[in-house]
Amino acid sequence: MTAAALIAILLGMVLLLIRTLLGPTLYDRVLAVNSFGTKTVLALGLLGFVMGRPEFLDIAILYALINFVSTIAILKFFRYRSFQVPLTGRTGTGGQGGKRNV
Amino acid sequence: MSDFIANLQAWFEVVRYPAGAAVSLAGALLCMVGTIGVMRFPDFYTRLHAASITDTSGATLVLIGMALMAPGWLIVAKLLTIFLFMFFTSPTASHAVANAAHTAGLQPLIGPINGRRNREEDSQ
Amino acid sequence: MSDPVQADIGLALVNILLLGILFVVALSIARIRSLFAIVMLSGVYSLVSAVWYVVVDAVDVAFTEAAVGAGMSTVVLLGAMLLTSRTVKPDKKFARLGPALVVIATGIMLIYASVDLPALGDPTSPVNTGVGLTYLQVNWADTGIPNVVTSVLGSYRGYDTLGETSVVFIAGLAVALLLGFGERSLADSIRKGDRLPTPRESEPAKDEDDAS
Amino acid sequence: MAYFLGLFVALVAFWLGMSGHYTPLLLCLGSVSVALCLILAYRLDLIDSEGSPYGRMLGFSLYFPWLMKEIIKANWTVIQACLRADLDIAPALVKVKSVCRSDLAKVTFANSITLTPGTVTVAIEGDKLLVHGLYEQDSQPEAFAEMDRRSARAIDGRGATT
Repeated sequence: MTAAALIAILLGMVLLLIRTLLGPTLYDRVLAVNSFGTKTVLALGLLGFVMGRPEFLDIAILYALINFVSTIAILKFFRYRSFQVPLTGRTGTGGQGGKRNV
Repeated sequence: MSDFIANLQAWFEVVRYPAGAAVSLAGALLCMVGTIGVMRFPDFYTRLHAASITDTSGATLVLIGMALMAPGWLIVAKLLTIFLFMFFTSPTASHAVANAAHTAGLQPLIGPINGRRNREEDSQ
Repeated sequence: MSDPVQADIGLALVNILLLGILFVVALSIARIRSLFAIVMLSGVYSLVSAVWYVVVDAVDVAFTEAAVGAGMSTVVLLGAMLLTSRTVKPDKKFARLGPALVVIATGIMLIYASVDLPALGDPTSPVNTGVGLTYLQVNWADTGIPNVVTSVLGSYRGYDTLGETSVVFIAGLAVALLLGFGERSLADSIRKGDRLPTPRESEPAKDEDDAS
Repeated sequence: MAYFLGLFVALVAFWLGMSGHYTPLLLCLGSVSVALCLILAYRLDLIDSEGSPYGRMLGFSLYFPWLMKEIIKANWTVIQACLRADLDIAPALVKVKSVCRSDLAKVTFANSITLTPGTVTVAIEGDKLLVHGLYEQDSQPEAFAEMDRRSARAIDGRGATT
């Protein structure tokens, strides 16, 4: 049954892969890859249990960390075209976006 | 009384593998539901909502299932670390993606969408 | 645990799925024109390949792949993207024929060679009978480190590892210096306390044609 | 100093929880790594109320179960939306005014909104949040009032809401 759960997660990864390929916008891809990373963390954990060696969870922790950092790095890159901009000390995260009326 | 507790422990030992596997499977199926939503929904912002199912209920259920199957407390501690980390970072990542898309001027679809995709431009 | 036969079928299915995903991703990386999609897909590739390394019991490699492939290389590739255009030029129709032939020939040779490989975890294979077994036996008494690979890298081959690490560090430093990671004037203007430049409005939200 | 101690305890707990091997040599290596982390955190100016937020632990632990309940309720709605055949959704963008005062309370509120499926905080400006919701009727500003009040109480303390 654990293996079935693992396979269900892998099938979900396949679906997300299709979304990554289709796009259509850049942000869809970032979203899909971020979600893919979350699923990879879960898959790694389950894999440890399927193989009877749950000590492998360390890698899952590492992935949870790296997934977050790389998502933020990608978005920062696309917003400022640079990695050198500090993220703190800005006024308001919304930029001019908040002014847009609904 | 201690007899009862010992019985309870024995029962828990028997039941925790199947129960953990079942909970994991349920979480994995929820993850799949989330990805089906990511495939089906019409625009980026709505897809974000579908993806957050995976991050919250799907991941939580899978981690609970793994904790039920865990052979020792160390594993449970690691699972708890993963849970806490996901709990704090996944909304931040979602917000970062949404904010980046919004700042770049990606307009969301607004208003009822019933099968056919009628696009209503928001009044800017 | 569920019974071993069931677990074996499950693992076989997992193997097939993972390798299938890897194949599709690699094929898409070769076909897609949008560079950003390629960077994202290479991140996906290293995620999946790390999972597969865990399946074949190479946990240390998976750890490295996680840190370098999914984290660092994505960032470095994005930095490289900054210096070039956003899409690949479409190439001539038969320009890929030669490389494709080379790749197919290499693949056939590798598959032919893989027939002679010992089975996974075979106790009579040369890897498991020679000096490797000795290290497994004396490792704990010698170093007291529970992970054998760590003890070999950090203790038996300590100077070697030090040299390797220095080389990798210098290479990373050189890449960072070459790429610059962004426009210097931008970083300077922020350091001086000017207001942040607004994100480019002209930037199209859709990335260009990647249908292929 | 209290923050320093808090961070120290957290790091030690993390190391012990991750390791599982408690020989003298490894414990020495672990304490060296903890000390390195503390020095790094000090050099990066991270040892402050946000680096080790244990003062709010109580308020947050009261807020957490309520948030979980909300997340489960919202999950059910979105799961139905994902699986329904006719894709019956009505996305909306709304502006929500928050009563939270400190930055941390605002972050808690915004993250709670994002964490509940079906609503995502798109932007924060001052005390106004721009929220994208999957259903128009579920994402009116009134719907977030209770979450706002509770996160303000959890982080800013009891005197924050009047």
